[in-house]
Amino acid sequence: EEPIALGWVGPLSPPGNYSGGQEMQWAVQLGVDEINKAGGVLGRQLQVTYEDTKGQPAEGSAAAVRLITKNNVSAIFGEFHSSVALAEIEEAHKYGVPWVGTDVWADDVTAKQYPEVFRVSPANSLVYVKAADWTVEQGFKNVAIIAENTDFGQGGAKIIASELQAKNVANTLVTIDLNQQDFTPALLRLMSQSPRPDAIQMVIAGQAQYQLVKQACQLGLAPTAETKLIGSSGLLQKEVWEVTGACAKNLLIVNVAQPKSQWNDKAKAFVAAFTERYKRAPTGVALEAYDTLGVVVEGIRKAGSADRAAIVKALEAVKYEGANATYNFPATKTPAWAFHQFMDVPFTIIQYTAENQSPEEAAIVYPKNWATTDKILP
Amino acid sequence: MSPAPAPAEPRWSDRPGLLACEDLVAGYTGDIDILRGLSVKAWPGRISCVVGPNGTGKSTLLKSLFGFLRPSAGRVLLGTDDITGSPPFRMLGLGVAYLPQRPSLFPHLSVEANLKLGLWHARPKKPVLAERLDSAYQRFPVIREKRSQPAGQLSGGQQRQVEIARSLMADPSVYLIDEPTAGVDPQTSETIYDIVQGLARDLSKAVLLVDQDIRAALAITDYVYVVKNGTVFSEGERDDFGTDTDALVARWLYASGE
Amino acid sequence: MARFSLSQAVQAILLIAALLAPLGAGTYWIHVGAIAWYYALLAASWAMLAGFAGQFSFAHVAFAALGGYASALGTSLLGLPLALSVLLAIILAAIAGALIGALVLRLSGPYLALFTLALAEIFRMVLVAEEGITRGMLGLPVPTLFAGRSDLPYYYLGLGLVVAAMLAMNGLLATRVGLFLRAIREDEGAARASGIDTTRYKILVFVVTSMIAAVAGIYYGHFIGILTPNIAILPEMGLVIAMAVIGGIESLPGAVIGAVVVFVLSEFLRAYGEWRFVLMGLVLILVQRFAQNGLFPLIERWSRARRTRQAGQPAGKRHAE
Amino acid sequence: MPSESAAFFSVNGLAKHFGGIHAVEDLSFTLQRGEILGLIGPNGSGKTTTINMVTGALKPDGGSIEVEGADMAGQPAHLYARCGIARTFQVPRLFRRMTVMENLIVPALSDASERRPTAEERARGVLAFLRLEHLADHYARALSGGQQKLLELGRALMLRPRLLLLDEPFAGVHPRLLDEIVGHIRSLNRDGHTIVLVDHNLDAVRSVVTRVLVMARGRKIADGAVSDVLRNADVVRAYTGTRMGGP
Amino acid sequence: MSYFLLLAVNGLVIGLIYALIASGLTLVFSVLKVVNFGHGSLYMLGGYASYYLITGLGLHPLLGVAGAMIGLFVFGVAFERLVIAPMYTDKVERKDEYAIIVTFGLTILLTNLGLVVFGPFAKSPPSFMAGVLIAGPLILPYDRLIAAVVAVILLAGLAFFLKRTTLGQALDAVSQSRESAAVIGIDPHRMYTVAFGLGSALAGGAGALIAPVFALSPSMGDLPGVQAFIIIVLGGMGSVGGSIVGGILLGLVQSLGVGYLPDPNRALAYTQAFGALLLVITLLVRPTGLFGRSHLRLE
Ligand SMILES: Nc1ncnc2c1ncn2[C@@H]1O[C@H](COP(=O)(O)OP(=O)(O)OP(=O)(O)O)[C@@H](O)[C@H]1O
Ligand SMILES: Nc1ncnc2c1ncn2[C@@H]1O[C@H](COP(=O)(O)OP(=O)(O)OP(=O)(O)O)[C@@H](O)[C@H]1O
Ligand SMILES: [Mg+2]
Ligand SMILES: [Mg+2]
Repeated sequence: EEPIALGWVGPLSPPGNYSGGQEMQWAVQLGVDEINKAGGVLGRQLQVTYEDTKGQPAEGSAAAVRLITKNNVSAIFGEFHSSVALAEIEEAHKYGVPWVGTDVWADDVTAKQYPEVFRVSPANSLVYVKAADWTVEQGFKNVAIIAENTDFGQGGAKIIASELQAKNVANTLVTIDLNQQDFTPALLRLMSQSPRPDAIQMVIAGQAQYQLVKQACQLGLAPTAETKLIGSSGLLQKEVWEVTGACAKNLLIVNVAQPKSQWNDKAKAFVAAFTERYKRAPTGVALEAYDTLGVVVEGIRKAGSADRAAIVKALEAVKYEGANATYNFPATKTPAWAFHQFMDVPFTIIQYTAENQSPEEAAIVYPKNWATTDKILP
Repeated sequence: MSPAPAPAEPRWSDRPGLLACEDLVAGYTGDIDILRGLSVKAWPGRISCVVGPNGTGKSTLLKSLFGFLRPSAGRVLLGTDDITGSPPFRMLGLGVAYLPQRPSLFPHLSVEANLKLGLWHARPKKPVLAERLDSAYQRFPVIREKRSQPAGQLSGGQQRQVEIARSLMADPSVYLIDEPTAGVDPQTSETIYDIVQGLARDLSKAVLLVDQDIRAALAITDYVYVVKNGTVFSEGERDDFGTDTDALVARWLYASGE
Repeated sequence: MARFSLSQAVQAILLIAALLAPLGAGTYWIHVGAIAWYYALLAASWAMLAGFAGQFSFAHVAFAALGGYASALGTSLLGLPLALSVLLAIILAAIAGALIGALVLRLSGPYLALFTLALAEIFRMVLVAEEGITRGMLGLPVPTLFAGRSDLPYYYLGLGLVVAAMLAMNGLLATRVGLFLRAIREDEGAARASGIDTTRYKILVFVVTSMIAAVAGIYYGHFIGILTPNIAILPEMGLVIAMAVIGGIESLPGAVIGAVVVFVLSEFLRAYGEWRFVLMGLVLILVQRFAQNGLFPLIERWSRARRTRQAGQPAGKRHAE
Repeated sequence: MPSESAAFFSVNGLAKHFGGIHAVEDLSFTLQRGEILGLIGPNGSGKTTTINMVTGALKPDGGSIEVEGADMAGQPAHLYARCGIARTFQVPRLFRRMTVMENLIVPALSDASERRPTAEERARGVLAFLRLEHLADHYARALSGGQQKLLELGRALMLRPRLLLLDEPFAGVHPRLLDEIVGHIRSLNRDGHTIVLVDHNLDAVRSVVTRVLVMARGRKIADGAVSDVLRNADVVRAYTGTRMGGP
Repeated sequence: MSYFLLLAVNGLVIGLIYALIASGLTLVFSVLKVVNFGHGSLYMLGGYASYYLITGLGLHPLLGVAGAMIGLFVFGVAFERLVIAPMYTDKVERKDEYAIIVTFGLTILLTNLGLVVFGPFAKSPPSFMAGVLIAGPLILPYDRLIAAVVAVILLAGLAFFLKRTTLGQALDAVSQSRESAAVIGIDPHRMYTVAFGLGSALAGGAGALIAPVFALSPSMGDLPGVQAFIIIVLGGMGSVGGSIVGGILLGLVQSLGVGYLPDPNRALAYTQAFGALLLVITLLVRPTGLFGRSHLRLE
């Protein structure tokens, strides 16, 4: 019995966000090995072909076509950049191949409502609305939003901005280039505002975020009593301590993973295995990637075959408990982006309360039901 | 290195030259030879002159002697040792100076900097440098007043003067000179020919002179090679042809004109 | 003719090969081929700009971006019919080309190269920053041209564009213009002294090549279905240059071959995963290290045979001149 | 022999400064159609600069350049060439990576009315006269020093010039060929071409021109019939020196 | 006022690092006439070299910088000898264009090799000196201060080397005419090697200096690579003084631009564009950059 061919896509080299991509790929490799060791799916082994899409749409579509026509894959999953995803799903749609997105946040990906396209990761509208609401709750009066100039950043930032607008909270939106490393002038500018922003929300996946944290803290801008600093999941990687030193203390982070307290056995096992194999703790992205594979495999199981159309059908009905959440993909058509979008993505906001803290130990400040503390430092 | 010229016995052509090449074959492309077995010599204290129509290989000869072109056959001898194919940047160190036909200054460097570079290989001490510079300015007053200007801003003839002055900065034993006075005004040419003559007569340098100003060249030459199509068409002592310059110019012109 | 060019026969054979290739190649390689045509268009037109006219421009991929974005926005933003917005995009590129051509009149060598690089970077940043219009890095969706899943139509469209562009450029170069462009490359002052209105021809070559680059960008956008500012990053420009030079910067067909070979090579290397681009770089270096006169020593040798018959072969080392 | 026609080309108060250097200062002269003028002077006296200005290669800092009454000062170089003013460069500036033939037809074809075959026909004629036929297909950079000067001359001739300015055409040219070029210049002149000849080979200059203009340090110091001028004490002191002085 | 001061100082400091990168590039360009696409990745390599020297061998951070420069010099020399030099044989035409491919290949190679070897995650060596200098209105992290000071020292040293030493003069000579240099006894090929080695060392030094200030990643060289190109032309090809001024100018323009442009969002989004714009304008006014040598031909 020949193996079942699957295709993974994601950025592994510049100009793509290769560090995120790498973590995703590792998680998938781990999952695949587990499944195959356990006898595979439908008694067949899994064979995943990994394609580096460099964050370039052309690479993405080429990779998709290659996977579909040469490797003859039953499904494609992964990806980190929405712009690339948008190119890939065109091919997936053309050939009727199931495509499951791991960490692409732009609403458009699902908004196209292609039957083959499913999304494990949150859509910008899903998470950042919540994030914005939280900032409002915290009673911030004057929020600065710093977004990277990518699909992810600009998408997220827009949503926060409009949400704040709606709740009429003053806010400034600035966009940064990911290759850039010195943000001191921009931060100085925020500093010179009066009143100073009382919260800075970073919508940045790339490592530029580390520089912002470091430089904001060196300037004594944030995180401080009068200005909180809120970042995205990239800051969960342990390098944050190596690069920013003490500066990451009191940092707030929007996380799309469950807090340790909520981990199921799958999650615990995965984190353990991942840390063991790659000598570093997995972040939310890794969990999402791991679960994406799970979702796809579950689809194949339900379909009872590796037939593409069958898998698509199966995925619509799938209810799969992964490490991070229990996934299903409703076919609701409004709002447009909700189609085949996994809705109740676990979403927390945590705060490092001590140096060299791991995300698991960090305090949870949102949501209420998981919160380990009700006041944020300092 | 033998000193000033000795009596005409035995014939100079049989004496070993300080710089000599034997049956040199060289070209720019693999399959076309420009030099087809050429042999010339330069003796200490004498001026050997190479004349011939345009495009016969005079400059090519100097290039191959100086190492810019690697001969495909034949040898280049400096004194007794074979220096065939040794790279050009070694030559000045070996005591061979070269004045190319094409301009060879550093256009952005000042005239003075250009002159100093003439001694670059010797890593000279300041006083030496100053003294050489001064004598250069003595010889060519024009370039003294221009010494702080970029060489590329000089007129054609002025640049030629700087090049000559530069090649005189060092103190080699052999000079390869290609068209020294092309584009130089009459008075300065006179000076230059006097200098070249002085190199041989007073400093007993070996000089290999390529020139189209045949009349002027012959006036100071000791030995003449007429080159045609990459081979020596005829050669001989300047004096063997008596004193009637016009006659022998005519002869060589006839010989080397097509 | 001292510079080498492929004989008509060879070109004809290659063209037939390109026409028949899809029969043998699978869907995927057709897709690859279709993208390769984009690079072929860029490499060839850049070879004309840099190789013939000596205008070493780094803004070429930016013109592809200009074309692609202009036509896409024309349809999506202004709601123009496709044909019209394509036309407008090309005209826009022509004007921009003329403008740059005029701006760089006094520049030469590295200054020209980096001036154009700067302009290209500025343009790219506009594409990124003005996301209100261009959708920035989110990417600008472009409607596809042909229904159905097959890429064949694109493949042949691309091939057609390449052939057309080659005919146009070679046609132009065959006239006195080609001669003048090379004269300008060799010595602008002398060209002027020979009665050539250098300004006119420098602008002309920028216009022509920019239009072709724009066409390439338009084709690319419609094929991939989405445009991002990343098509104009420096590495892309470097890739185009590498393709043109490997193919022989003074031979348009050579540049096309260079483009196809390099791009197809990079696709082959996909199989090596993370080592793909490591090997890519290594190959580029080794090619130059060992096949020193470019990927086509055959063509070179063949042309050298011609040249040496004319003994025009220069002595390599500059100082041998 | 200068024809009786009115001044065909006249320069007035021409000046060029490079920083502090007055390369050319208040230079004026006129040329009758068909006249042939020797322009001589020590190195750096401003000859090449003058040629550069009257061919549009350099913008004058002052003065006028009139061709048949029309002031052309400040016009771009190619317009001078188009209206029949051709020049050679002192140090050959050839199209080095183009063949000798191509070098010649470029100027010819810059005249839109000229067709390639006819241009090549003329070019072959020029090559034959310059003894370069066998090199027609060589890269120009593959020519010897002298051959490059010859090609430089040939390129100027291909413009069918009415006014031909030669900057040291004889330097580095074999005497035999030199005589022939002298002969050719004479015949060009006989056909009514106006010629300005710059060279340091006085014997050659003498044998062609009837009138010489001597420059020194950017200024005109003498202008007149060869025999008188070359006897002029200033000229002897400034330029010719003793050896070649006198008639 | 203090706002301006802060922006200016920051721009100055960053500018000096830029200048250091650029000076290496301009050296390689003016001597070899090669547009070195690989310069940015050499900068990256230098950063990692110092990182491993410091964390691996436990060297003092500044020694790490020195080590990185030595390492990169050796690398540059080896690369020039093995790959570039062989192209300068009589057989090869259009060397300069071909050399571009080599450097382009080099940058692809190094960046992706970096990904494989150093891994995709950010790294950062220990500070030269932890903490921030706060003097009156001035806020300046010591790392940046030290990086800037070292950069100044290196640049001064380079300028002296090029102007005053025989080797420096030889480099300048070769940069103007390969053949004429040989006539006066300079070996052009040796100078190519020296120039490429030095250029690499300078790039590496810059990378090593920046490492503790920012962080290391395999693609960290992409942007500085482009910036360096802009600077050397801004200052004028082949002029070290030019790259210094160019670098500082660029740093200032970017810093002040971001600080003062009305629309804060655009101000930041266009940070990179300011330098480019500055270059465009400069070249329109002065076609050979600020201190570039206007083109002279021998005549
Ligand atoms: N760089 C080169 N490449 C190819 N061929 C060359 C090159 N330089 C010279 N030649 C050829 O070699 C022949 C001899 O050239 P060379 O310069 O030696 O002549 P020459 O005797 O110096 O003539 P002249 O008196 O005009 O300087 C010429 O016919 C020329 O065509
Ligand atoms: N680009 C320049 N910058 C500065 N000075 C210049 C420039 N070009 C020429 N000069 C100066 O102008 C003067 C005249 O130069 P020009 O070339 O006209 O002399 P020339 O009469 O042609 O001399 P030659 O007989 O040597 O060719 C010289 O002193 C020269 O130094
Ligand atoms: Mg010669
Ligand atoms: Mg002159």
